[in-house]
Amino acid sequence: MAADGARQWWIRPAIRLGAAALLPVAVPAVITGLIWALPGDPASLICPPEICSGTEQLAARWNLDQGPVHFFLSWLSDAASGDFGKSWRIQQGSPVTPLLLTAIPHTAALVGLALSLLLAGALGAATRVLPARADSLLSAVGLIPTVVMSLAAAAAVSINYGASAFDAEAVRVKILLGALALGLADSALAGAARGVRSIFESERQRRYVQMGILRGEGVLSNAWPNAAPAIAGQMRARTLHLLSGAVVVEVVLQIEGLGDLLWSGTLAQDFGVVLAATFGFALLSGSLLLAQAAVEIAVAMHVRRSPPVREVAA
Amino acid sequence: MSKTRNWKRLITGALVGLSALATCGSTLSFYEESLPTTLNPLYAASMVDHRVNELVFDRLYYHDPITNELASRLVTQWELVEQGKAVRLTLRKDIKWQDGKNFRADDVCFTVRAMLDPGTTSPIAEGYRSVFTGCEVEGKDQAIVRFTKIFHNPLNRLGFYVLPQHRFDGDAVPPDHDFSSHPTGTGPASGNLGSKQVNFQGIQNSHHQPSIAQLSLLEAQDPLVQVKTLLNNGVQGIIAVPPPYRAEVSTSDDMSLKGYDLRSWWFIAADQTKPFLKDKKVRQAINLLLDRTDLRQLSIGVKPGEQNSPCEFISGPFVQASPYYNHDVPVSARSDKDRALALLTEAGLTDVGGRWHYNGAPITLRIGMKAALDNEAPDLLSQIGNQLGQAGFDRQTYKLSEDEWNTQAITGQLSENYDLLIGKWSFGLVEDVNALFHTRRDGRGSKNIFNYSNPQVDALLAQYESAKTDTQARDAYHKLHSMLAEDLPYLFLWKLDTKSAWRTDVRGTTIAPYYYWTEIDNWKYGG
Amino acid sequence: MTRAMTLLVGAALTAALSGCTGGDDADAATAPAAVAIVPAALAAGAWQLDVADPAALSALGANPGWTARFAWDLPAAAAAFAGDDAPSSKAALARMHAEMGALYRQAALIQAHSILETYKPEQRRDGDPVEVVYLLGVAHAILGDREAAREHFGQSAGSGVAGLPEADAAWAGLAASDDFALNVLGASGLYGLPAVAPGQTPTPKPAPHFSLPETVGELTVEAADPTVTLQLAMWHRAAAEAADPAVAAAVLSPWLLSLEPPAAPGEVGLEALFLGPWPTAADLAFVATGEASEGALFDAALSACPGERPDLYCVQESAQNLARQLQAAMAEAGGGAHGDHRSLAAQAQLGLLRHASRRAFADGDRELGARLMIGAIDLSAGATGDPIFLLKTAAWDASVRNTLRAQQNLHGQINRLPGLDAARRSLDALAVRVSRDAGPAVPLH
Amino acid sequence: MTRGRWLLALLALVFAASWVVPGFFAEPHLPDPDLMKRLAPPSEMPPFGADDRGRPLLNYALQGAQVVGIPALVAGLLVALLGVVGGLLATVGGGRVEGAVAAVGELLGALPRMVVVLVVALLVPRDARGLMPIALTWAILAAPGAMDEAAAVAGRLGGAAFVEALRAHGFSRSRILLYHVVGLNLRPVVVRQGAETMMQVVFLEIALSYLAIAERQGSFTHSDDIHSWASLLDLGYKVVLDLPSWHALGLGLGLIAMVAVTAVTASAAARAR
Repeated sequence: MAADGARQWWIRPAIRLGAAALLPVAVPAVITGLIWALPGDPASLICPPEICSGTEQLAARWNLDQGPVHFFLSWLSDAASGDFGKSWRIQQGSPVTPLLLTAIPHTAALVGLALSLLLAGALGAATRVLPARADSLLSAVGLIPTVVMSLAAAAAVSINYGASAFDAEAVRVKILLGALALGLADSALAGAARGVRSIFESERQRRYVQMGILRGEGVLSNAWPNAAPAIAGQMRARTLHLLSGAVVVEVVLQIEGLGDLLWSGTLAQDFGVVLAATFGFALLSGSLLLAQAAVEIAVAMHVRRSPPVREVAA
Repeated sequence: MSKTRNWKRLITGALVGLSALATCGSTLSFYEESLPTTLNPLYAASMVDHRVNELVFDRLYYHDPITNELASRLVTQWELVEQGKAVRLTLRKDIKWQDGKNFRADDVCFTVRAMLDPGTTSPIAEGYRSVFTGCEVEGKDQAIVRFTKIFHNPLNRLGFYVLPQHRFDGDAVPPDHDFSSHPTGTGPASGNLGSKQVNFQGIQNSHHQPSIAQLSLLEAQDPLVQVKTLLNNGVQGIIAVPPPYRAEVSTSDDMSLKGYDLRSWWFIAADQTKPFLKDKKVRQAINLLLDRTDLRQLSIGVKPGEQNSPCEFISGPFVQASPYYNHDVPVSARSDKDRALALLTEAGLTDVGGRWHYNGAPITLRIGMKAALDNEAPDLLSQIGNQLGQAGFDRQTYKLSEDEWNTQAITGQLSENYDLLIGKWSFGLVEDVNALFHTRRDGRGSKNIFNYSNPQVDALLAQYESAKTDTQARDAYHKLHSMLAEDLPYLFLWKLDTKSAWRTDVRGTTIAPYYYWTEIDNWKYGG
Repeated sequence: MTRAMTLLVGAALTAALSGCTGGDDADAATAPAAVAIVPAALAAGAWQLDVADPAALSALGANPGWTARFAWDLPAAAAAFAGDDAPSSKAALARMHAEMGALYRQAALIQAHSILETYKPEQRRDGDPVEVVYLLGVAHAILGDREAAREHFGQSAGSGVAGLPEADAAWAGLAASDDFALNVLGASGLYGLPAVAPGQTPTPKPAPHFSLPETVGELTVEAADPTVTLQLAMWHRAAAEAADPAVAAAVLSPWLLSLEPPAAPGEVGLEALFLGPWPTAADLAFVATGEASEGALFDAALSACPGERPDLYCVQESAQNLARQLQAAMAEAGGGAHGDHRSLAAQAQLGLLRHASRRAFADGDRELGARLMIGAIDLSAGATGDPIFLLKTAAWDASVRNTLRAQQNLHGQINRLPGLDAARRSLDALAVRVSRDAGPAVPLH
Repeated sequence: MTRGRWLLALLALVFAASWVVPGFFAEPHLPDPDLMKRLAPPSEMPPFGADDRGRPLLNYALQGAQVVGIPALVAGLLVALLGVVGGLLATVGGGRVEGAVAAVGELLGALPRMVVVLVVALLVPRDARGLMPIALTWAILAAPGAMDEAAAVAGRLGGAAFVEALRAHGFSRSRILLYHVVGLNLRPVVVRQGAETMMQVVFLEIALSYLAIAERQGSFTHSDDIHSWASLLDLGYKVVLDLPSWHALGLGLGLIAMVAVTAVTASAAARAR
């Protein structure tokens, strides 16, 4: 890697760390602007002005009467003290914090399981444990959209569990099936395997790796430092894709997670719930950013500590 | 194909293995049309909310579903006072709230004051502000409720749900109070609103002895999944079974169809403020272009001439069984293209290249329908579009969400976006349609979808309201029926019965009209 | 490819869903076991067993009369049976007329209850026509209160309403004797009907029969005179008795009005029972005589629910088990299950609930009787629909001012026979009064 | 080898045309139902059989193609373009510009995409409702990931040093950037990213169409007159409930397979050396 490139390696991880710190505030701010633009307003959904005289009073009670900035700042000050307010419509009157505390673990488990599936696939592809031929099978399974796999699972669960579909037992099953759907469908696993395989195949053709092999070292240990940043970037993109897929899986399989809160909250214009869920979402995205920065820093440190490996670009 | 058969055997093997597991816990669970938006009776916005309130709360006065007497589980005696402008109620002393506190007269007066308090931002409370002036407590178990005027039947005005004073600080009841998800009532079951389901615990009380320990309300999904789950005993009941699935339920031994007396009729509201719809001849023509027999057969599955079908055509704003229905006004069961053509040309529309034009511009009918109705009458929107399309009208169809319908369609704000709106109204014993057709002015015509305004109609509605004898009221509504059938602010489609499905091992399933759960104490589910 | 996926999902489902906390005995998956609640010998006596064999059923089915009866088209059935004079056709003809008579009697009861609940003293409103006193008289006569009826007749002599003075005078003459019965068929001054001829279905004078001027405003109440419905009821009773007196008496006995001369029940065959709610002749006879003879199936079935006041749920369960037992017995007798067995056996389920409801009303237990009857309404649909029962529930609903369900049930049956629509007029008047009494309500959905 | 690459590229183009072009022949409305032909298999009603109301599945396929065709391609191209920009910035851009772009990228990447997509869907006026605005939003949200990966690849090349080295061989600056950097090194990454985004937009449309039905809403991605491939799959998945709708499931997955094959061949063509 060229000399000046080495000095600038810390820029990208620094930006990521800065962003990770800012996200929990910046993302809710952007979302507030967006949901504020939605047609109609929450107060008139409950008390339509034509048939109910209390609309302004309700708007004032919910800080909706002085523009989005005022609303966001009052939300932020409450959130800072851990009070996310109450749900206006999804679970009218219940405090939002417990909703959030049940939602984050469910989504984390769902996305975590799906991600581990992806990582296993990627590792398999990188180390060629997963033969290239398997890619076509994975792609075939990947053809099935997440929503279809989730629907099949949801139908099976509801037919059998019926009313007890929300007990702890059933929720575990749904998260397992949801993670399966999330990981396999929408070509998530296929994409991961193919993406990582293409990076490693191109690295394998590089001379420095071939020299490493001549020296009897493993392909992985040689190619890994170079490929890590690209793989980290790709994995983060795939995880964000999983997070948006999680919305579909949670709504269809009726899992109480962040995605479901976001989706139903936005449709019902339940701003308190949307912002709280967005905050939770920002925490998850932030942790992904930290992980990516950590990988980049680790690679940079590794590169600095073992100079002989460096060589002039082809 | 052997491939499919052994695959199916595997899945059914897994499913059968599971079905034995699914019946653990003897909870009576059922699919409702949707999750309730709130458990607070003052903010009930849909039929689902009203039904759920009947489980958690007690109405001060209600009609017994068996003997139809006006009865009360809370009041022992009543008497008219202050020359008939107030009523003194003596309440039972042995009733407890679900959280154990005593039910007292203060609670009744608190509920009246809460409805009168401007801090309670609810359309329902607003409706009662023209009925009550206040309430005064006399001792622990007597309350005097004061009316705005002398009512011929005061007890019929006391059908509201009683709320507990001790759960609120002050008279105002805001919507986002914790009470809305975790209410306290005196009803047969205490409710907890979850994000995916509502759980009820049966509460023994001096005036309620429910024999079902737990109930669980689930949100309706795809009708096929609902029926399969019911077949598999995943749930024990479905509140509203869409017509195409009723045959499957009635032929099964394990479950039976139950009638739910709700007078619902379907309509297409026409926006007569639009230039090409202003002339009633155009509306009459469109009415004649619709072939209701085909629409009914294709979307609800009722063959022509079927005996005693749940779906019967109407020509006015009442079901045919109603005393207000004017049987002299014929129903147009079949389309009549020739007359429609004549009417359209008379109204000044021109047929250019097979497409209708008005003042030289092609007409595009923008037709909207409430998305939720697609379950009950699958594809009705596209078939109405097809029929009008074949008759020469370009059209675009739209589905509206529940919020859009309740906050904009009903309040008359969708005139620029739509020309025709398909919807449905449900009535209980009272079939007062003034709010639908009266000119929207100072509180009247509050549900006038396209702000229809016709002085003659307003006069008839006034005659109904001020009628001194029943015959005058009935005569007014008979005339209203024939006038609306001619002026057509609504193209009237049909009435459609609502049917529930319950498994046969649920016993004593008496379903009360409109409120549904009034008789839940006598329901039994061994399980 | 999809196979792999579904195997995976299937395996995951089986593996994951291993334990479920606690379990219940009710395994709904097995077929409903036929619990024998009546001795097999008794069950063998039911008409269902006589038609268990598909050949027997199709033999009856080939007869146009029974096909029309299956669709409850009674006029066509009567005309078909009148075609030939074999004893079985005579019996069936009597059965058809008796059932038409029963329908008209329920319609008359609907009118009587509606008139009473609309114009009785505590419900009278200023503006009601004065001539309602005549209608009240006829209502009391139908409901069996001779004293009250007599008081109301004779007060409308001077009325300007066309036809009313003559009808009032005719009734006054009839009610003059202390134990007058409802023999209105031949009474002069009342509406004429053609001579009694089995197989025919006379059409009455169309309603409204009177235009009664209101005392407030200039509108008139278009009223229907229950006497017309009563005459039709009597006409069909006479026609039934002309065709086969024993069947007429047996089939009509559950429906006779209190002021009618009683009927002497006799021996009856399959024609009186087929497609009916009573499985055996003994059950039918029990309704008229009140004591259970040994062949009565319902009485045996109800013994499964002991106690002075039988438990509602026990009766409902017994009714269901009885239907399943009969269905199993029919499958056995008919050589295998057959499509119609289920709906034919279901007639007995509905019949037992109606029988228990009648006994509860007879014992004065109004609440249990009503609860059993209302619980049976949903069963009376499709192939097991019974218009007589539906009109009977409408009459009960009218008596308790529950017009919502009464109108729905009456409206469904109004085109079965000419003249039934007269009942709608009285029920509509009650419905308007009841709904205007209720508080304001806003349409929803 | 170049002939192999052009053959693959041509193949990708043909596949793309196979599910975009039919969209132009779609009928504006579905025909009347024919309940006698309910769920008719392809043998009874060629070419693809009938839905549960007796209407040919061919109409669903054509209408679905009309909904997803152009927007999916445009979104793919946009992401590929932004990927190239990301790569070039990493090669020549100064620290500050690249830093600013990365910061905006991180913020966009961290937004909950489905909420942003839903809000955009709800903001689009009813008459202009279509997949394009949503597809563009999705592309912009997915771009940071693509730009990141492209920047990583460009970084591995050596950034400015790589350009100086080639300048020493006498190539012009623009030729280096366009041919050497983009043409040779960035091409596989950005084309794969573009193809993947195209696939994701198709899956997104199917998810949104189904969620609109489930939430009892008007459709977000197309006018309510027409149906998308989601309706095929919504009918098809019910084989789990013993509904004989295998042909619908097969057709739905087949259509998606065509999009997937387009993506794979395009990526393969870009990767061929």
